[in-house]
Amino acid sequence: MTAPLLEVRDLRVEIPLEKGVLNAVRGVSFEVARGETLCIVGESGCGKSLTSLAVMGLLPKRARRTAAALRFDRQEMAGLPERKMARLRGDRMAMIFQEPMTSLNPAYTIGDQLEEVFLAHRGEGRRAARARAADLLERVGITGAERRMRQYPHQLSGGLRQRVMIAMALMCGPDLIIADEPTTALDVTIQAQILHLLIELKREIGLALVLITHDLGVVARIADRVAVMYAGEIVETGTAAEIFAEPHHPYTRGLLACVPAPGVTKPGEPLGTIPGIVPSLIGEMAECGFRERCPLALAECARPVPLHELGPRRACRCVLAAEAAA
Amino acid sequence: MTIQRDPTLRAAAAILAAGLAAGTAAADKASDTLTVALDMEVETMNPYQSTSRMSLIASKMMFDTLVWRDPKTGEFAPMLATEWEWVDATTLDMRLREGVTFQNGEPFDAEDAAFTLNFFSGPEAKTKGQSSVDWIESAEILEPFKIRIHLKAPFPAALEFLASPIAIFPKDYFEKVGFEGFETAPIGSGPYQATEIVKGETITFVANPNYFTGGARPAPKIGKIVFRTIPDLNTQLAELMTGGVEWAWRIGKDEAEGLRGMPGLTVADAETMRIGYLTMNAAGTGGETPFTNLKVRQAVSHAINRQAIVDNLVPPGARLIPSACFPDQFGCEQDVATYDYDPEKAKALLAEAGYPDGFEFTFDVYRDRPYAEAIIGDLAKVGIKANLNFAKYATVRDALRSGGSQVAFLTWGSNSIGDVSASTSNFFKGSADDTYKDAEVAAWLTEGDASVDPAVRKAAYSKALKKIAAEAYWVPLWTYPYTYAFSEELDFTPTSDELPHFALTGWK
Amino acid sequence: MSAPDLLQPVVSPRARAWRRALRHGGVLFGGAILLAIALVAVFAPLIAPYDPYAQDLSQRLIDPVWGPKGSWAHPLGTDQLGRDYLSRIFYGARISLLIGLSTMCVSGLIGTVMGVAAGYFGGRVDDVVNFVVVTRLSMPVILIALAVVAVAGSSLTVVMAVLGCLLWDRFAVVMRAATRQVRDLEYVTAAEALGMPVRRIVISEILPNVLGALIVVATLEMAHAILLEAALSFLGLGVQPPTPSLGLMVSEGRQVMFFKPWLIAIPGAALFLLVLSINLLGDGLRDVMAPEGRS
Amino acid sequence: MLGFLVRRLALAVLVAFTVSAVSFVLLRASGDVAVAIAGESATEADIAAIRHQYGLDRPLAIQYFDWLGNALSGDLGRSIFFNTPVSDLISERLPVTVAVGALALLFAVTLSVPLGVAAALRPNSPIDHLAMWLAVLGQAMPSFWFALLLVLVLGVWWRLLPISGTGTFAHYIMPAIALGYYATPAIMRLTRAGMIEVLQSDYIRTARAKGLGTGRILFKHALRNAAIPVVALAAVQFGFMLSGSIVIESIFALPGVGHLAWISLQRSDFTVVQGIVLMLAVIYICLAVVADLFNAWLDPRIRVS
Amino acid sequence: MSEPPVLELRAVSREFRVSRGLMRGKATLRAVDEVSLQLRRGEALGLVGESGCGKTTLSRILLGLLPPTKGEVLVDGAPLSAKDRKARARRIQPVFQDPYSSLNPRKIVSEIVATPLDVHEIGAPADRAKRVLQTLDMVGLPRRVAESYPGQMSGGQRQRVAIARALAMRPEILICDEPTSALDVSVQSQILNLLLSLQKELGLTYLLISHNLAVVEHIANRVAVMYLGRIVEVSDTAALFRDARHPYSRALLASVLTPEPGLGVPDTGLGGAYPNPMDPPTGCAFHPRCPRAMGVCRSRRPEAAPTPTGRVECHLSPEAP
Repeated sequence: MTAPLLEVRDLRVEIPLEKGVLNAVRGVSFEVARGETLCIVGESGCGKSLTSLAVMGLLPKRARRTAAALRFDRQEMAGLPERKMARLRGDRMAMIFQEPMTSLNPAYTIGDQLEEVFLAHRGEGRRAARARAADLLERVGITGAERRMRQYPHQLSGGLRQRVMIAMALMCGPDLIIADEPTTALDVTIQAQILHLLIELKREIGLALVLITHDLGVVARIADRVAVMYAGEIVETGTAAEIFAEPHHPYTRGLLACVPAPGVTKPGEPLGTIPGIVPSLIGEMAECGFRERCPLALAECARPVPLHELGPRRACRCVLAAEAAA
Repeated sequence: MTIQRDPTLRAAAAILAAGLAAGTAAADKASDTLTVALDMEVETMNPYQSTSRMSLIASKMMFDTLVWRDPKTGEFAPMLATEWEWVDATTLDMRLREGVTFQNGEPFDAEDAAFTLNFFSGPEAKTKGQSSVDWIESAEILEPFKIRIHLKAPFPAALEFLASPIAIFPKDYFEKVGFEGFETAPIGSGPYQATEIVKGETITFVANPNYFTGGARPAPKIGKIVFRTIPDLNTQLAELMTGGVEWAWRIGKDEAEGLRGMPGLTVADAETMRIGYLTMNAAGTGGETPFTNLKVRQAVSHAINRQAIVDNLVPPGARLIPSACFPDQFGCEQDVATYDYDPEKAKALLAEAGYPDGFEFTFDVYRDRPYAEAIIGDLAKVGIKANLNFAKYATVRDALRSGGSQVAFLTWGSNSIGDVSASTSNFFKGSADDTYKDAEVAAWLTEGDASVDPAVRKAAYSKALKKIAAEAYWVPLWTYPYTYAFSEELDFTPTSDELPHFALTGWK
Repeated sequence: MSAPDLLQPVVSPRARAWRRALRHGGVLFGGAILLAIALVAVFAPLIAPYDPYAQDLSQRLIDPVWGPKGSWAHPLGTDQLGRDYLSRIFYGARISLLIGLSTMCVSGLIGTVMGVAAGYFGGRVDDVVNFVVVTRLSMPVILIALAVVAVAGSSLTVVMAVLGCLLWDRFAVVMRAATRQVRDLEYVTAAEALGMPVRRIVISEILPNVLGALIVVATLEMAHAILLEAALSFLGLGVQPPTPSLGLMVSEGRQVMFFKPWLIAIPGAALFLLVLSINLLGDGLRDVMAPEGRS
Repeated sequence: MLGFLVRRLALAVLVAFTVSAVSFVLLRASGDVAVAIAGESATEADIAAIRHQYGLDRPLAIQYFDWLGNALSGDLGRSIFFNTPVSDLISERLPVTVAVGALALLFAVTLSVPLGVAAALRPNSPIDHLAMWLAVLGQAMPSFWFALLLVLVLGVWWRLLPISGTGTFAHYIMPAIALGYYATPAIMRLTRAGMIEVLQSDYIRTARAKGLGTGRILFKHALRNAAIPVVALAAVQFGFMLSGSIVIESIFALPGVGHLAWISLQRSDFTVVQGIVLMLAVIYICLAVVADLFNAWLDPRIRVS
Repeated sequence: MSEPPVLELRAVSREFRVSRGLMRGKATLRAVDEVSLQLRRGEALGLVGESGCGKTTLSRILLGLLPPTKGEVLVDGAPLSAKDRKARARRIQPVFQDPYSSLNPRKIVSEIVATPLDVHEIGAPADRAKRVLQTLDMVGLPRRVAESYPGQMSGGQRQRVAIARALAMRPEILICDEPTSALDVSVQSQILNLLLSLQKELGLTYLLISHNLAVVEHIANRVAVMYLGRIVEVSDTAALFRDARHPYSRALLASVLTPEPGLGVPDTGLGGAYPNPMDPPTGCAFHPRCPRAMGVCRSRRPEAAPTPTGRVECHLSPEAP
């Protein structure tokens, strides 16, 4: 078996606050194979964005990152100095962010910002960079690339900007793209277009994609594999089909029940809900993070719950799931 | 910067003293250059265009007048005119010096003198100090070096004005360059010529090598004199102490005390003809005030401890004055009613006047704030509360003339004219500045001014001044000495005319 | 985390700001100095050893107590007219604070009204306010003060009025920006949709939420006013002697500063300390009001 | 572009007009120039004559529109004291004021911008605290007092710098510091705040995600955006420096427009003051326009829509 | 249908003067373009469309926060302008998107909920307090939150407070502008359930503005599709989701990603470029993006044509005149 492209073992992100240490990401492990799409799904505050930033080495200064392993293409990134990390970023692993409106520098032209990546990583000169940028803009569906490259970000609509961000991520032909809520800020029609584009590119170029989202619809349509995060932990993993067809974790089930879906929910009928609120992540947590909200909670849930393997690359952090599997 | 502790203070003083020695050592006797600090800019060297003292000082360097008035003795002596004669009370003949040339080589003759007098007394010239020229009817050329001046009326002070500020201009040059051109490149016949004018900053004068000999004013002694405008007296002191300038004047008493101890500096005091006084609105123009009451005016006179102020605040050399004129002026009667410092008596007088608890008034002041503050403090001790209104001279004077002022603290320099007609008459003869409107006093003064008989004049002035004192229209305060500080290498003599004569100054 | 705990005691935003303020070094330090100065100023008549106006020409220019000829009779020495410097400093602080507070109130009122009006109504009102602000900013303060003082005299009241009428620009600018920000928030829209009258919207919805910015500007403008008054007094355009103003004291002491540096050092330092404490307080309040700013 | 300029120009004209009218009234009310010209020994007749000579006895409104008409054709009138055209006086002295102001601004910017950037890069570090203390202390220092201390310490005690005048570059150092230090804290704070905000922005995160070097991120991506409010502030401060240099010019004996305005006001030489006020207003507005244009260059969002 | 619509828009337009940047002049933006729409008593009308299509402007016109440039707003068949602001406010209340900015952070919950009662002087102060508590019960908030500040509450709780404020005066119509799009899915479902139950209990009429079509399908009886300031199609929800007439409606529906794995992401066929609202295309505003555009679409704007369950503006529609 070939080594995964990205391997994350026991990733932790701690943010010291006045009130104590916020354990925002609490021992997350996953791996992504070449050409695979992993969706990390969860609600706000579950640590999914920090996980992606931690992988890229882009955490805010005060956040602390620890990991048992953080390997990209067999190279350990955990202890890498910033300069070497920067060489990796944008070149072999790229990132796309949620807000296309603010993620591009308003002061420079599209062309400049595209070429810059190429110039930073490839010593092939501005002419080559320009050609590459124009090529990629066409590739992501932006016509009149020459003209667009002279424009500034604010002259483009949100959808176009996100296309530019994608082109920028592709400039150096990366192996992995991490996309953090890339379509959340966009209209549904544009969202569909962007996701469509991502899928096509992925297929053509063969890159791996880690997609962070809270939208179960997006997950269902695009993911090969899914990791569900809750309160800083991965609570369930599996293929998209497995997760949607047979969710094991009560949280995953609750989440799926909340969303109106054709054929499943009836218009006007009450939707499923998850009562209660997310627990505080400050300090150590000594129990299942979902216990307070779980309709099925048992006495055993008052202890930390390990991730139970339910099959090849299928796991769930729930005592009930462990019993079912046993 | 925080508060200086004692050792630091002393260290500072030591550094200061050491530095000062170094500074004055670099004073420029060697390069024959004298740098002088003036607090106001010389806006023009044309004395007809300005009434400011700085202009007058500069014009004295550049120009000659027909008559020279010796600053020490006050005597008139020949300058561009070698001799003069009153033909009658309104006609003055003057014989002019031959062989004098202006700094541009243009020879001086009666044309220049007559032109200057006629042009600048005429309406076209818009002369600013009208009173210094408006007595002139015309000037007539009698011979190439003799002119006749016709007066509009008998005018005893004519020679005073001919000695200053009426400077003689080169006719041809002036007509050629006009006002504007003359402004930037003035030409006179005086001992110094302005060679470089940096607007607002410096004027450099270079000695005129061809200055005529035989006049009352000697040839220039210093090669180069630079006027520097330094508005802040504080900065002047700093420059003086560090050798940036070698001469400064109008130094306050306390600063002078500090400077006196410094090596390399000479500090000198000289009395001037300037007197200080309070004027009270006795006539009540502009409304009834407590000061229409004689007892109140007397109380104020008794309340002010003039001696203490002179001893502590006014530079050395000041005299207390009893009457409304400079003591050395002709006709300045000294034997008048006086008011000693006596707060108890002041309080009693106030009570008699119906103000047992005192009152408040607005005190208009335009200069010398510390003196004014001291006066306010003295008045407070007898229960009178003076609210200081510190304003521009023009504003105070406007207020006085319109009757809007109750009490003002003023000074008067008599245009350096040693005659009571230039001081008392100015304020009590019924002019706009006469706020007292005392017809009797005005009549006596008119009598004195119009007469040419010294005895008659003296008697008339005496009567007027005695009444002024008895009525306590003024509180005459003291004479104004000026304190000068300059490099000890400089041979400078302060004079009483408020005009430093750099043209007479040399190195030791 | 967005973990709301409804069981925890109810703490109003204001109470929380207070609590933060009490832990903020700058607020405590600045507040303590300011309080001390304010107490001195308020109780000046009780604690000043002498009448600040009482002159004694025989006691002129006595050194402060640490000077060679100083004594405890006049801890900070005496001035050119023999007045006790310590007493004058106490009263000077009083004048400075009075001017600072009154200017803050007058200019705060003018500026807030203009700024809130411009921010809330926008459009024409905004244009007019903008024009007035630009006009005001393009007129040199000192020249205007000079002209006004020449016309109206320079009593304490006039100085307070002049400063109050000149220093509202920053209030207007900041209040305008703050109001605009709040105005677009949905709770203001909700209030409008309720049919709430404009005056009430401004008072109950907008003002409480721009108060933080207002307080910060107010402290900074108070400091500014004190400095400006000192500068005007220094030029002879401010408070009139013998009223003890700190700026005036520096001005009166400057001639002798080469020989008696404490004459300007003491009032200057007092002024510095006063303004410093106000600025520290204002800076601290800025941090406290916007905690994300510096953490 | 043109529309913007025209609108700003219209505003400028309106402001200049208002400023001139207000100051005209204020100045005329503040004293009688005729009395001042005539000198202390003048008689009432002298004053009346002068008043008539200079047209000061006409109704105020007529005098104003007369002045305005001339001003519009570039003639600011003559100084009564200097007997020279006001425009000459101003153009003689403006260079000094501008030189001091520019140096002061240079001093403020070179001190505050690097400090602000350094503080923003390491919030709560010693350098941040140092910057903050400098800011707080600087803002609390009365400028006239600071100027006097400079004279006392640098000029008299240590003899490091010339005290007054404009002879050499060294002459400008103390005035520039005395004038510029007060603007330093404000610029520093704004730089710091702007940098902190920009460094937290999404596009800086993007730049980091692109693998750009720290220097490039800082100087290309961050500073340019953080500079936008700083430019506007610096322009405003420069405007204030030009008009606020009265005390500084007096203390350091600089023959600039500030001191000219001050002495002219003291002796009611209105035409001069009027001309200076107008000029300062125009300069202030022009600076604002220049700052806008500069910001438009920095920020294309303003430039093109 | 004899009863007049509780709220009706008749050919309402709203224009803005918009600055186009530093160097250019202003342009006219027609945010709402001759919109006619009826809201029937007790129904929930969904309003969908891309951002910038004029949904929010429309809601502000309905709330009386913006006067229309042209056209009329009628309440119970009477023109709205005839009624004063307060009367309108009693009948129509908004619920906004962002529960963080829709509550004044300086007021406690009971003050916020009582504000409408205070402004309209409904009941004695004591009654108001009672009514506030009743309203809190109604939206499912525990009474103890009455003393809390918004800053101490979660997003879902805040949105309940916002709904409570809107309901305090017992209005007939709620204009809900993206009421759940700022919330997590688990909270969203709670709020949607609340809205549904309130409608049943109180007989409320909703205008639900949302870009989330799944939510609209779940809540709304009828749907209006808006494109570039115009309502291009109105239909019963079921009919629209089954058989949308307008190509834009179809594209919109096709873009909805339901949580059904394996379906992939459809290609909507819409171009990327949303037109500039300041310079709208000629003819049918949708034609540049329409996969089925014809020549006539470029030159002539389609008229509204009735359909069995509503109306549509499209030349392709069989009902098109």
